[in-house]
Amino acid sequence: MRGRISRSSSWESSTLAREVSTVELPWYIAGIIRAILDGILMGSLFALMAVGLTIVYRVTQVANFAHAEYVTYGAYAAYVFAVTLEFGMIGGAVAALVIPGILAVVNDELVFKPLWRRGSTPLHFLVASIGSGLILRYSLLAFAASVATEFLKIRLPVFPKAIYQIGGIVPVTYVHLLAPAVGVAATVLLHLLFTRTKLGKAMRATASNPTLARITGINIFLIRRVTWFIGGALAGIAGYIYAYYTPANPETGWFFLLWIFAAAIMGGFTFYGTIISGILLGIIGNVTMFIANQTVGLSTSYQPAIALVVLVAVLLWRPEGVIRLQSLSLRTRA
Amino acid sequence: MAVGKEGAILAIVALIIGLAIGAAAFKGGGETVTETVTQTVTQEKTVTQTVTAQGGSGGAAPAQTVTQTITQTVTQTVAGAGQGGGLSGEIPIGLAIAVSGGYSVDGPRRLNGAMLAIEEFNSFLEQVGAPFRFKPIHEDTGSKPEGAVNVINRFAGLGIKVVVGPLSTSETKAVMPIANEKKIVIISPSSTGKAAALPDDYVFRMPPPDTAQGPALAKLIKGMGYEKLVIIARDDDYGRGLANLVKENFENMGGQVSVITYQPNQPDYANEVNQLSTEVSKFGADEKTAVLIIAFDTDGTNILEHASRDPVLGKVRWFGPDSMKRNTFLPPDAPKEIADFLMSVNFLVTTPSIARNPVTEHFEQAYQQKYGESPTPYAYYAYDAAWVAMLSVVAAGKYDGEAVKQILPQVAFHFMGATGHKVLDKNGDAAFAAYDLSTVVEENGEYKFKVVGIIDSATGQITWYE
Amino acid sequence: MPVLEARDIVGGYRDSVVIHGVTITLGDGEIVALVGPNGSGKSTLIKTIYGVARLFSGKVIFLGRDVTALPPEQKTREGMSFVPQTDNIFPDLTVMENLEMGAYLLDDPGKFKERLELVFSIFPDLERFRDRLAGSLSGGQRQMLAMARALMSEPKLMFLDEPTAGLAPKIAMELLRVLLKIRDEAKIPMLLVEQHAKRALEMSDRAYVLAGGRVVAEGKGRDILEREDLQELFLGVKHAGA
Amino acid sequence: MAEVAGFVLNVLTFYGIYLILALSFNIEYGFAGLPNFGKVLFYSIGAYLAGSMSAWIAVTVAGFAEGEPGKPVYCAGPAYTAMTEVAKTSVLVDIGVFMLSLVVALIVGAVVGVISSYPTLRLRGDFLAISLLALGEIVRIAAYTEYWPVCGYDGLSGIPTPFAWMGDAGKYAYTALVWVIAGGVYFTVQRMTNSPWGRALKSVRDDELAAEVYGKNIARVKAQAMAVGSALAALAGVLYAFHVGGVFAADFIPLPTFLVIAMVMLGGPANNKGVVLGTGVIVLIDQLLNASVLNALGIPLPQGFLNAVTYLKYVLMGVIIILILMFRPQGLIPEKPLDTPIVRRASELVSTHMPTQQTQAAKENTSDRQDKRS
Repeated sequence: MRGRISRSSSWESSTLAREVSTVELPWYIAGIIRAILDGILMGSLFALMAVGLTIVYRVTQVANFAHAEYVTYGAYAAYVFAVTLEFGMIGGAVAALVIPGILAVVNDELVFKPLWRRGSTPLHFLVASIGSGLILRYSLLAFAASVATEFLKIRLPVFPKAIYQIGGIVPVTYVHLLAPAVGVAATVLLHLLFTRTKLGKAMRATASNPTLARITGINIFLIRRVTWFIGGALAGIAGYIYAYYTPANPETGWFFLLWIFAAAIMGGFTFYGTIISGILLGIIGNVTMFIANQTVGLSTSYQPAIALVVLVAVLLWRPEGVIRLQSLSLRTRA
Repeated sequence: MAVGKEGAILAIVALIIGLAIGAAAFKGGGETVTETVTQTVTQEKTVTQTVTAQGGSGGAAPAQTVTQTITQTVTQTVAGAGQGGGLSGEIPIGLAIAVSGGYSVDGPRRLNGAMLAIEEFNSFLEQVGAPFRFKPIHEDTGSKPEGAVNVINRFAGLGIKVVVGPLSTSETKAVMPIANEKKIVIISPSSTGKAAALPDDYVFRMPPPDTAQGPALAKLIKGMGYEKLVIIARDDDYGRGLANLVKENFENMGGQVSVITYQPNQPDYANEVNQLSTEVSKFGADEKTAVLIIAFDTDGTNILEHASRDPVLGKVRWFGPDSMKRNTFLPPDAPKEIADFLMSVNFLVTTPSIARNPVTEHFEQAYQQKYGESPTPYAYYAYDAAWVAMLSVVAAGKYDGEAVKQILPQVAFHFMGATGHKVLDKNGDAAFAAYDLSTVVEENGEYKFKVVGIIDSATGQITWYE
Repeated sequence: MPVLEARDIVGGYRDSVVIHGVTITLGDGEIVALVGPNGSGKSTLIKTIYGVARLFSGKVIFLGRDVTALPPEQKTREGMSFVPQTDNIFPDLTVMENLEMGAYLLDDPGKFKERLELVFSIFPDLERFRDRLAGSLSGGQRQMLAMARALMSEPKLMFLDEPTAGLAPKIAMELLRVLLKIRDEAKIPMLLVEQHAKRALEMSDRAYVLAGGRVVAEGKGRDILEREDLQELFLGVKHAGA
Repeated sequence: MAEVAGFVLNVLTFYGIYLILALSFNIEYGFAGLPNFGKVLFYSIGAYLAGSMSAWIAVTVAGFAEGEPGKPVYCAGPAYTAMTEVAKTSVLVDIGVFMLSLVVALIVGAVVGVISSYPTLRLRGDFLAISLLALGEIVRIAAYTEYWPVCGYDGLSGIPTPFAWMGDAGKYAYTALVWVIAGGVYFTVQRMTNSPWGRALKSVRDDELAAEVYGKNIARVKAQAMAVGSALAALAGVLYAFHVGGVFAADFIPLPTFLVIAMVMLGGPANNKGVVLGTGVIVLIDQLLNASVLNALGIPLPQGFLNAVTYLKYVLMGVIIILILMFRPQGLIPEKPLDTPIVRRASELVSTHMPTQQTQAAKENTSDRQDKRS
C-alpha cells in the first residue's frame, strides 16, 4: 500500500516524478502542427463518412440524414464484437464494416426503395431519412438508458498513446496514422471498383443517368444494395476508428452530420472531390480555429460553425461544389 | 482535531436516542424501536474506529450542537406527523437528477443515493404504519440547464412541490426563478457554484459553495509554490464561476493566471487541449506552472485523455476541484492511461470534507449492499438531500412548497447526515470550510482516490496526512 | 409474325392520359416512323410501350411473347433497345465505358468484342474518342454514341426517340443514313419517332401519323407524304384539336 | 397527488405555441413549397428577442446593475429577483414588455425571413432544406457560445410571464392568451392562404416556370412567404420564452424543426385544419411521453421503460414520419384542390398553350426523376 505512494509521497512538493525536459518547439509552431495532425485524423474520418453519403446520393438521390447514424452503429458494432463478444479488434473491424452496411441496406429496403417506387421526391427522401435517423439514434439511446447503461459511452480498448513526439512536444498516436491509412486504402479500393469492375462502372452509370441505366438493363436494385452497403460500411469503419480515438456515445454520429454534408457539398458530390474536401475541412477547421483563437480569441466552440459556414457558402455561391473532380464520375447533379 | 473520541461517541449516542424517540413516535410499536436501536449500536464500533483513525479530520461542528439537534429534529418531525397533517397517500418527491450528458457516469450513482434514502424512509413509514409514502418521480435533465428547466416545468405541472436535484450549478440557477415563482422547494445535492447563491429563496444546496472552494484552491496551489496557473474550465456558471474565484484569489496573492473556457457538450476537445498546451508552453512547462481543470464526466475524460499523451502537459502539476473526484476518470470507467497520467502529474483535488459519523457508515454499508459498489462523493449528498427533503415535508405536516421552505433550514440545522451536520447559511447553502485533498493512488492494480490532506479555506493551512 | 405488336395502348404520365388507344405493328427488318405535330404523343407512345411512361391499358407483344407487364430493364433483357431523346448517354463515363454498359447484359467477352467491332465499323468516329468522357462529346457524336450503346446489347428491335432533335440538318441527315445502314448491316428493325416528318417519311418503310394521342393515318411513308389532308399537320401551322 | 390539471394546462400551452409554429411552416412548405428546415432559427430569434429584451428592460427598471464582468447584466443570478419584483409590482411594465416583444419579434422575424429567402432563389428541394438547417445551426452555435443575447450555455432564466402580477391565476391567463393568439393566427393564415396570395404561393410551388409566365414575381412571392412564416415563427418563439420562463440556446437544435415537420406531414401539408390535427397529436405525444409524467399519472410501467421513454418518444416520431410518407404522403387531411373560376381558367390556359417541346420534356423528367415541387 505504501509502496506506490512513496514514489511520489511528497504531495506538498512542486516537482513531479516525471522528468522535465526543455521544450524544443516554439508554442505557435507546436500548436499549428498539433492542429494539422488532428485535422488530418478527423479529416480522414470525415472523408470516409462523406464518400458514402456522396455515392448514395448520386445513385439514389437520397440526401441521407441517417448516414451519420451508421457511424455510431459502426462504433457500437465494433464494441459489441470486439469487447463484449471478444472477437478481437479484427472481428470488431469486420463488424464495423458489415453491420452498418447491412443496416444501411435494410434502411433503404424498408424506407427509401418503397418511397422511390411510389415516386417520392428527393425532399421526401430527406424527410424520411430524418425519420430513419431519429429511429436509429434514439433507439440506441433508449437501449443504453434502460437495458445496458455501459452503452451510454463506449471506447475501444487500445488506448492511443503517443508513439512519437514531434519536436518532443506534439504527440502522434497510432490513430493519427490509422485514420489516413484506412482513408487511402478505401480510396484506392473504391477507385479500382469504379474503374476496373463492371459492377463499379454500372454504379457510376446509375449515378450518371439512372433512367438510362435502367433501360440499359443494369440491375439497379443490385446497384442500390451495393451502394448502400458500401456507404454504410465506410461510415461504420470511420466510427470504428473514431471509437479508438475518443469515447463514442449514441450521439457521436449526429455531431458529425453537418460536417459530412459540408464535405460532400464542398466536393460537389463527386467522389474525389468529397474525399479531398473532407480532409481539407478537417485541417482547415482545426488550423483556422487555432489561429483565430490565438489571434482574436475566437472561442473554440465555434469550430462546428466553420463547417456550416462552408456548407452554406458553397451552396449559395457555387452549388455545384468547389472541388469537383469530374474525371472520375459522380458528378454533381444537373 | 476538533472532535475527539469523546465527541464522536457523544454524537452517536445522541443519534441513537433521536432515532429511538422518532421510531416510537411513529407508533411503530416496540419491535421497531428495538430493531433500529440494535442496528445503530452495531455500527458504533466501526464508526469510532474510523473517526479515531482519521484523527478527527476537522471541519465538524461542535459535538454539543449535534446532540441537541437530532433530538429536536425528530421531535419536530413527530409533532408534524402526530397532528396527522395533511399527509396521506403517495407524496411525490421529484428527482431532477441527470443520468446522461455531463453526469452520465456519476449521475446514476447520485440517483441511487437519493433512491436509497426514499426507500429507507418508506420502509420506516411502513413500519410505523404511517398513512403516506414518498414516491420518487425521476426525470433525466440531460445535465443541461434547458433540460432541468423543462423537467421542473413538468414537475410543476404535475403538482410536485419538493425536488431533489438538479446537480449542476447551471441547472440549479436555471430552475431557481421557476422554483420561486411556482413555490417548489429545490434541494440540490451537488451545486456549489456562486451563481446559484441567493438569499431567501426556494433553492437549497447541500454542499458548501464555491465561495469557499475558490479561495481554498488558490491558497492550495499558491501555497505549494506555483506562480503560474492555467485554468481550463467549463464555460458554465459552475466552471467559469469557480475559475474566476480562483483567478481572483490567485492573482491577489501575486500569481499569474490564464483561463481557458470551453463549451460543455462538445464531442471532442482536441482544440481546447491544444490551446491548453499552448498556454502552458507560453508560461513555461516547469515546476512553477500548474494546471487546474474544472470539468464533468464526459468532457473531463476527453480532456484528460488528450492531455495524457501531450508531453508538455505531463510536465506540470494538475489540480482539480470537487467535480473532478469521480470514479469516471479511473478504471474500469476510464482507460488505465488516464489514471496513470493523473498519478504522474500528482493530481490533487479538493472535496468538501465530510465529518464522518454513524450515518456515513450506515449509508456506505447500505449503498454497498444495494448497488454493489461504494458510493461516490456526491452520492452522500444526494442521500442527505433526499432525507432533508422528506424530513422537511413530514415536519411541515403538509405537502406545500411554502411550508416546506419555511421549515427546511430548521430541519437541516438539526440534521446529521451522511455528509455530516448541515448548517445552511443565509443563501440556503451548506456553510462549511474545510476541504479534503485527494489524489489518485494505485493499490493492487486498483485505482482510487485517496485523501492525503486537508486544507482550511479560511486560513489556507494545509495538513498532510503522511 | 410481326416483331412488335402494340394493341390499344392507353398511356401517359401519372394521372394524365396522353395516348388514347393506339395500335401499331412492326415487321421484320422494317423502319417504322411515328410522325405528328408537337404534343401529339409520339414520344409518349414509345415510352409507354417500353414501360418508361405509364401504361393504363393495352397489350404489347414482342416476338410472340406478351411483354406488357415487364419493366424496361426486363424488356431490354428480352431483346428490345431504347434510345431516349435526351439524357441518352452516361455523361460521366468514357465512350468505351458507355459501350460496356450497353453490353451490360452480354456475359460472353467474345461476343462483346464482336459487337464492339460492328459498332466501330458503323460509327468509326467513336473509336477515336473511346477514352473521352461522353459528356464532352458534341451533340451529333452523343446521338451516335447513344445508338451505338443501344446496339451493343444485341437488340432485336430498336426504339429511337427523336434522334435528330437539335442537330444541324447536315448532321441529322448523316445520322439518318446511319440508321439505314444499321438496318441493312445489323438487320435490326426500328421504331423511329421523328420531329422532321418529311425526312422520316422519306426514309421509313412505313409510318403512323399521330395527332392528339390517336393514329390519324398509317401506311407507306411516301403515300402519307403525298396526302394533302395531312400537310397542315406536318407543317405545324395549326394544332389538331385534342 | 399528481395534478392532471397542471399537465393538461402545460399541454394546451405548448399546443398553442406549436400550432403557430406549424402553421408558419405550412405556409412555407405546404403552400409555397419552400422546405424551411431552419424553422428553429426563426423560432429562436423570437425567443432570444423576448428573453433578452424583457430581461434587460426589467433589470433596467429595477435598477439592478451588478452583473458578471463580460456578460449582460441580466445573466447574473440575482438579476431575476429584480425582474420578478418589477413584474409583480408594475403591471404596465410587465404587460408592456410582453407586447413590445411580440411586436419587435414580428418585425425582426419578417425582416430576417426576407433576408433568408435568398437561398430559396438559388436552391430548391433537399439542398434548400439543408442550407436553411445549417443556417439555423450557425446561429444556434453563436448564441450558445456568446453571452449575448441569452447568456451562453447557462441560458437566460427568470423571464416573468406577462401575468406575473396576477399570482397563481397567471398561468391560466397565459394559456388563454396563447390560445387567443393561436386562434387569431389560425384564422389569419386560413384567410391568407385562401386568398389570391395563397394561390400565388401554390402556383409557385407547383410550377415556377408557369407562375413566372403568368406574371408572378417569384422572388417576391417567396420572400413574402418566408417573411410571413418567419414572423409567425418568431411570434411562437416569444410565447415559448414567456411560457418556459427562460431561453436556452441549446434548446434550438434542429429537433424542434423535426417535430414541426412531423406535425405538418402528419396533418396534411397545405391544409391548415390538418395542421391543427397533426400538431395536437405530436404535442400530446411529446408532452405525455416523459418519465415523470407517466410515473406521476400512475401509469404502471417498468423502470427500464421509464428511463428510455424520452428516447422512445423520438423513435415514435421517426416511425410516424416514415409511415406517413409511405402510406399517406398527403397527410391525414389532404390538401383540397383549388376550384375557383380563375384557377380553372388558368389551368386550362396552361394545358393548351404550354405543351411545347420544353414542358413536355420537363414533365417527362418530372415523372422519371423528381417532382417539380421538391
